[in-house]
Amino acid sequence: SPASDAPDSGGDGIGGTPTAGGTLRVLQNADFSHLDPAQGFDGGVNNFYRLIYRTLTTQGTGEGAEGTEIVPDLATDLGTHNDDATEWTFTLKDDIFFEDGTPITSADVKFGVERALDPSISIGSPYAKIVLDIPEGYEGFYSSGPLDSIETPDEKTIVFHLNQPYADFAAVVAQAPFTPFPADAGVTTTSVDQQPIASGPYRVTEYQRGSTLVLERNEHWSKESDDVRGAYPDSYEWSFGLDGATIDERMIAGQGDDRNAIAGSVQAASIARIQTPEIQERTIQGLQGCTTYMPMNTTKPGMDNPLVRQAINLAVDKQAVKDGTGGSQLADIATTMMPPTVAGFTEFDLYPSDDFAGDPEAAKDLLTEAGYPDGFSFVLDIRNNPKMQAQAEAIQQSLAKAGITVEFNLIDSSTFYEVIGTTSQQHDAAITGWCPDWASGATFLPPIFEGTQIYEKGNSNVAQLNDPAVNARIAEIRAMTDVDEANAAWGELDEQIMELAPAVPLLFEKAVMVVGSNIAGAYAHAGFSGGIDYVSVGLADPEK
Amino acid sequence: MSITSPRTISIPVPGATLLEVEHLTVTFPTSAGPVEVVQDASFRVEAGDTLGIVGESGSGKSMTSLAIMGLLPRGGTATGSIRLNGHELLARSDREMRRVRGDKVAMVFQDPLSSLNPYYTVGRQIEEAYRAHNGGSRKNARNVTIEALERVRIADASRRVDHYPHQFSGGMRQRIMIAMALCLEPDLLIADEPTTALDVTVQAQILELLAELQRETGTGMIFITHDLAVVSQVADDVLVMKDGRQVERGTAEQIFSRPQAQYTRALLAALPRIDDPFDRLKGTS
Amino acid sequence: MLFYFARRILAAIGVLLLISLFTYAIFFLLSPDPAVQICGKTCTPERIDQIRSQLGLDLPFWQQYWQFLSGIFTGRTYGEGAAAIQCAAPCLGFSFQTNEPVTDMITTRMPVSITVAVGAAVLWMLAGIGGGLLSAVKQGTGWDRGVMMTALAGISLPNYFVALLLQYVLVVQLRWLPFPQSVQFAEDPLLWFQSYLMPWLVLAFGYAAMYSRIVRTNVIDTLGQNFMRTARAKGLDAPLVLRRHALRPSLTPVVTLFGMDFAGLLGGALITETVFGLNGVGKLTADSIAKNDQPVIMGVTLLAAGLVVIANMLVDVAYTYLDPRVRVKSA
Amino acid sequence: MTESILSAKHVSKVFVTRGDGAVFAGTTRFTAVDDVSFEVPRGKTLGIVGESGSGKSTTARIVAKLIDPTEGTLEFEGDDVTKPSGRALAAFRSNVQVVFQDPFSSLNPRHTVEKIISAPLDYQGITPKQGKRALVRELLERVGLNADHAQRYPGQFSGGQAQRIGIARALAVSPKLVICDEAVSALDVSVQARVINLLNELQAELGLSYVFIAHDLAVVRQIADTVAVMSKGRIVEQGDRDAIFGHPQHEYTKTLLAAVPQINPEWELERVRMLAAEGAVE
Amino acid sequence: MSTVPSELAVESEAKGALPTGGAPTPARRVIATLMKSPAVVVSVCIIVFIALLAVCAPLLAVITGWGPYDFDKSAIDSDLGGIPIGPLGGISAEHWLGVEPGNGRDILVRVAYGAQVSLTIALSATLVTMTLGVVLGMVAGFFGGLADQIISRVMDFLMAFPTLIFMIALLSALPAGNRPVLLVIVLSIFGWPYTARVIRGQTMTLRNSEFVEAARASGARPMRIAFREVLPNLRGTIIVLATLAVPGYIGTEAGLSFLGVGVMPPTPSWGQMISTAVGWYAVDPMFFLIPGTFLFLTVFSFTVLGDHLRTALDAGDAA
Ligand SMILES: Nc1ncnc2c1ncn2[C@@H]1O[C@H](COP(=O)(O)OP(=O)(O)OP(=O)(O)O)[C@@H](O)[C@H]1O
Ligand SMILES: Nc1ncnc2c1ncn2[C@@H]1O[C@H](COP(=O)(O)OP(=O)(O)OP(=O)(O)O)[C@@H](O)[C@H]1O
Ligand SMILES: [Mg+2]
Ligand SMILES: [Mg+2]
Repeated sequence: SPASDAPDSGGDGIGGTPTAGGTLRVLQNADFSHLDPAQGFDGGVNNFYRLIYRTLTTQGTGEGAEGTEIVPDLATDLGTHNDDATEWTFTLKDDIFFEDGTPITSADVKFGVERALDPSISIGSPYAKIVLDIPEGYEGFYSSGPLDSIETPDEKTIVFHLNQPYADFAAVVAQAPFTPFPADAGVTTTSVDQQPIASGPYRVTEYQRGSTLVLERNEHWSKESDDVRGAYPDSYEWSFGLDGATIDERMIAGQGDDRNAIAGSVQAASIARIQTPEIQERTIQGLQGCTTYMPMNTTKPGMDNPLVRQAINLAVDKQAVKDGTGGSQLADIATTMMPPTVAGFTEFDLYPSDDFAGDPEAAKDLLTEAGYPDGFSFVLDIRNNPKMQAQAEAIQQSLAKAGITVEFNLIDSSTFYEVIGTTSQQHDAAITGWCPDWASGATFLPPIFEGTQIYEKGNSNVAQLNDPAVNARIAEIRAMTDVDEANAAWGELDEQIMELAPAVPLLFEKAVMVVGSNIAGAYAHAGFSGGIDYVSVGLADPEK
Repeated sequence: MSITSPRTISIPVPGATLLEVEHLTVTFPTSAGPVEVVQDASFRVEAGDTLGIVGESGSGKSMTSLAIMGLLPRGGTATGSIRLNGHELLARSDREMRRVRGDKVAMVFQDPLSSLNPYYTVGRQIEEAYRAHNGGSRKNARNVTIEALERVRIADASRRVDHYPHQFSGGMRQRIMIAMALCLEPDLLIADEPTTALDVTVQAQILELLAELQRETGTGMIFITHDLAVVSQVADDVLVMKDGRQVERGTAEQIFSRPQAQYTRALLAALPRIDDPFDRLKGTS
Repeated sequence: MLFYFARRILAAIGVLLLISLFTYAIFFLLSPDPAVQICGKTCTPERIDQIRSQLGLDLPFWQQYWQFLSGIFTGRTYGEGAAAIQCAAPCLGFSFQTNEPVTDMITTRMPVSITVAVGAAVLWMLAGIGGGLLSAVKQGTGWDRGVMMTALAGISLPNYFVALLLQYVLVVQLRWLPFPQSVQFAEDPLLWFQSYLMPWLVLAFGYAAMYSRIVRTNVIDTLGQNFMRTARAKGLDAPLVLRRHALRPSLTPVVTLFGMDFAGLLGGALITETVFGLNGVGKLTADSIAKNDQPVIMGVTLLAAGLVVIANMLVDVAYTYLDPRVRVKSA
Repeated sequence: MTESILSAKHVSKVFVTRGDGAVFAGTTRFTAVDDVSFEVPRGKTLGIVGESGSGKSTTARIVAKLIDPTEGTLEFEGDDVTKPSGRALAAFRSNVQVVFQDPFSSLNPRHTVEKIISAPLDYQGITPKQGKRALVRELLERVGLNADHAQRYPGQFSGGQAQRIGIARALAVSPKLVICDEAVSALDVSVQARVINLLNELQAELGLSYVFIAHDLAVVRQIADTVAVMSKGRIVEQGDRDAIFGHPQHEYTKTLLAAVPQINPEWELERVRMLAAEGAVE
Repeated sequence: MSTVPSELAVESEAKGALPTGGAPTPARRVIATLMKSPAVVVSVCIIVFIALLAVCAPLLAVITGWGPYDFDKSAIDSDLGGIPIGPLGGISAEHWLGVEPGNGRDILVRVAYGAQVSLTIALSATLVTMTLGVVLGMVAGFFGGLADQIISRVMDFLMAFPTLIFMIALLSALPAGNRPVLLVIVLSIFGWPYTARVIRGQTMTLRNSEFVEAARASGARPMRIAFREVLPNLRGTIIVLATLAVPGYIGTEAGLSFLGVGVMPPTPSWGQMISTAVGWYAVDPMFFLIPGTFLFLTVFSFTVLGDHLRTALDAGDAA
């Protein structure tokens, strides 16, 4: 099975348990999107937030499912709820402080959420907006004041009122916008992005956007109150703006300070260079936990015919797409929409072919049946970045064999999601990816296939699938209060959706990382797009 | 030291042979093979005397004088013999020639604007020449310079020394070039068409000045021009050139009253005349 | 003379205004809606409208342009109330992607670009003038051909190609140099030097190639001038003739070029900084273009244009001192 | 025949120069030609002499209608052509032609001789009876050039030949008046003489009128019937050639004439005698 | 009355036949001079070779059996990140210059098709800038006054612009559309002032020349003077400028493609190939060196040719 290709790199990650102390360096291509947890919303920055922020709950540590499990953080447990799961109560631990030494209270958590609801910054995780009971017209703390649906009966207790039953709410409060901030310390909408206020084990001491970021220990954080974070190094130092190939070369060379460095996934080009035993010893791998897929706009002529979409599913040479992405070390072939890291993942392949190389003949037959004996052509929206172009070129080549012509519409990286998320601007298909916000089908299938979630702008149901049966089933599963039952149901729904073929699942991409020789405790965290878990990594010997 | 005080040591004996050129040939390589722009020219200049060289444009007048200076343009080679005060010049290296140039031989170039460096004041350029051979303080050089400028009738010379070449008219520039040569007090002065840009009136003054200089210092002079009338006034001997060849040589009187070569005769005949529009030779042709 | 300066400055301001207007108009017409960008992944049309009105993006073009212009002199405030964002003068705009004033972003990166530009300029002036002079004086010899061939190669090789080649050979293969890092001189002088050496060399190679060709032509041209003959006729030493009479006329025109090129580099060596991962203004530009961070792109475009215009002005003024012919004409 | 073909009355030209496109640069005014009046008799030659910069060329350009005078009037064959209409200007152009100072620079180096000579015909839309090509051959022969040279380029001719091409071009449209601005100054004395000769022949044959400008007094003396002496933009003296050269009235004319270098008359006489003797021998 | 001595007439007539030989159509002579220089011969050979490569790209695809977009999975190693199998970037009998990593496309064929794209863009941009530059430069130089003021200010303005930044910004902001056409337009907008400036200067000199005055005296109208009298004299300049513009545009196009705003994939262009190769430079240097070398050789050859052409024409004019 493709998913089981994922190599096992050993329980506690590389180099055993780290020793406390030293400076850990991180080489990174692009800066973090935002230091403000209300704004940042991707695997990389969520991983980073855990160093400086804490939330009521958080993801666990460890490889695979261990890492995606939700565990208590600031809260003593995963919360208690009323019968229909519309009211959730959490109790804060003792010994929790901001970087200036003031204790973190329930009011600070409440303020953090209210602040994050300000429209000018609420571009991060949307779940607070979706599930909390928020009155019409509420525009965050600064415009609309406190929110009634969050109660703080005392300093340690916080109660959330939801607008719907939500069994998974413990995972929602792990989202970054639930980060507490002192309500009376002059925090504004924009101040946090420049000067964050730490609740986690580190605080930001130096930040030059696009160049460097330095973290030092937050003296007021107590190890006792935190079961999740190892927090081994004394400081972290990021260098941003490095070219991808340069980072790889530096990590491979591993000279000087780079021995204490970690970095993101290597580029395809570097895979061949890390095959020596010495470097393999310093290499870790993991699934990113996302799916790269090609949604097909089911409202477009031709594409509205399921037969056509199935034909395309049959014809795509996923092996070539994989090669273009960097081969077997950087990607597994996807036949399902949900990635294996999501709870309830069920494996199936509705459109099989030998070696996943596509079946142009079968596709041609289906096309003829659909009324396109002379072939079919469509426009594919792709992003102006080398990897995606390579994937698109592979798709173009393989579909050509089935008589399907693909034209590219190349969109600038920065505006790609905006364009394909605008129903009037998107074309027949696109190459995009989706990651769950936590390991549940609830954060995977509905955003990309639920008919009620088609928006004119900012749309993520790029296929614009609006199938009554699918919509109904989603509503049913959502109402389930038993999380396990719901997870299994998502897995079945995946197959049901793929029968309609609204998208071609392409790849489950992997992260392959080379770390410095003095690094210990590094492993790929499935909850953070396969990035190295920052709170668990450290140096083997800080004196080196 | 004032410019007007003659340097007794260097005063050549009048009538002694100053420059002796024999079988001078100047060759340039071109895409169509070597071209002899001066062929087998021989002449001599006595101290205190003036040799006039006339000839049509391109006949090799300038090249002859540049060959004497050892300043032929790139690629040009001179053969034959050029002796100054009995010393052969052609065999000398550029380094050795440097002691001759400016000191023993000075030249007034044909094109005065381009012959002055536009980046420096005229004063500086004249001082530079003077100090290269006489040393001394800048102040003294400056005084010499101003004096020289006054001699060539540059009005307000003490102010004008600090002006740049482009601030002077063509005629003034030509006079500046002459001033530069004057302050060097050379044994031999080569003046290549020094009065072409001048009004007839100023021309007359300059010619007088040059004659005066010769009288005082006994300088020998080569005066190049295409103006036959001018040459008839200044030259003791005349050399007529055409197409690089020396057509005729003789005293001024010989050349003008008893021209032998066809070309010289034709040249004289074609001369437009101010005094009588009806050419007296009409009847003879 | 005073008139001349005043005129020059006025003209420069005019050009700058025009450039700002042009740039602004282009971005106004072409760029994606910043409101949509600010709005992010999960966004509603109402929210977009709200952002638009908050930032004044719904105002007519001229009004927006005027706000932008006046921001440069008086600073400006984006939005209202508690969410208001201050951008102090000289405000070249505000990046909503990074939540930073563009001016700050540029000033923090400027030292890197200055280091790159100054180092490269020193190298290329030395190599360009030296090479050109050598080539001209030894015209037609092996020296001349060698220098000119190298120069031709320098002109023909795209700088990204040279940069990568250099990095591949010196760093990856030979390991003579470390990968360039943005360090400050005070931190680690050796690493600083090693980090900037390749960028300097790459930039200097291209410019030196151009300059040596120009210098060679100028010197040969000057050597053929009649005034050089006059200088020799005075009996001056050959080196003196070259130094005093040939050099100045040959190098004066180079000043014009140098001003432009140096100013252009101060505005960021886009490709070189990107290839070597140096966080200068050029890299900022490249990054901003990749992210389509419109205010930043506009800011650096204006900065770069401004630098070129100012350099042009200074060069013109310098010229009046260097070339007496110009000096007197304008006086 | 003293009827005048061209007359200029109180013509002045003021040049206004501005600093290089400057916004505030001041302007300078320079009067190059100052209240000049003269007449050109039909079939005769008016010579204009004067030092460099005295306004001779400017006068010529005004008369050729290449620039407009600031003040004054111009009459051609009795018609006022100071501000001619388009049609009148075209007619004027076909009657008045110019021969320029520098033979080479006034001929487009990229055009064949034929194209150069026939250009005025093209520009004025005239088609000669005998055909363009034939006319060009005829003109070439008339100015003493080989008609087979029509396909050559100016660079392939000597200065004197080139100057004759310029004359041929001027004759192409059968003008009545030819303005020669230093038409022989750039030529060797020998070639100069030949060109002057040609001009004289043409005048005799075709009844052309000339305005002949030169700074060389001797040349003017050879060709002009009446002479105007210019200094600093003004005509200081004008009149019959012999009167001007024989009995100059104005101080300026006198110094000018006095400063002209001359060959020792003794030598001249001797030479004439010698040559005459030789001629007798032959 | 005759003042011409007969001897003189004969003499000068005899030698006046062909004194300088400076015919203005020295094309043959210029070519002869050029061909004497080995550098020029080599450059011309390279240019001809590249041009042939571009023209014969489809033929090459047939001969090698690989189209420019054909993947060859067998030529790359999927387990090693898609690196070409075999030494020197997979150079083999099958793939003469190796293959691209990740997809196994044939580099030779793509270089050939890339030559097509790069040359077409460069030549078109040259054509457009030359036309614009010559016409506007001539109008500015010839008519002067207001026209000159306007055109000169526009030129100043365009030349003060940080061109590269602006081209990139503009291209990345513009919809992808037809990229080659867009590139030509953008290159031309920023390129013409450099031509126009030179042409303007020369036209101003020519305008004051006597033959222009002569044409005016002959009754020519300004437009005819400009195009019939002035234009032919700009020929040499135009040829040289064009020869030097071509490599400039090839380089710029490659640079823009390198920065990701040039020609769009899968269409190959050299700059775009180099840009893709950047990530692979340490693993598969051939992938980076081959298109780079082609780019270098082309630019180099055009520059050498332009240089020599200028020298030859200068000498021709001086003769
Ligand atoms: N560098 C050179 N290479 C080849 N031929 C040259 C060179 N310089 C000059 N000549 C030729 O040498 C000949 C003589 O030139 P020169 O300058 O001596 O003439 P000139 O008599 O001084 O003429 P003018 O009166 O016009 O000054 C000319 O035919 C000229 O073309
Ligand atoms: N377009 C112009 N703008 C300003 N001044 C001019 C212009 N044309 C001529 N002049 C000036 O007018 C004066 C007379 O010039 P013109 O050319 O008529 O003199 P000229 O008598 O022909 O002299 P030359 O004998 O040197 O040809 C000169 O001082 C000249 O500088
Ligand atoms: Mg000469
Ligand atoms: Mg004149």
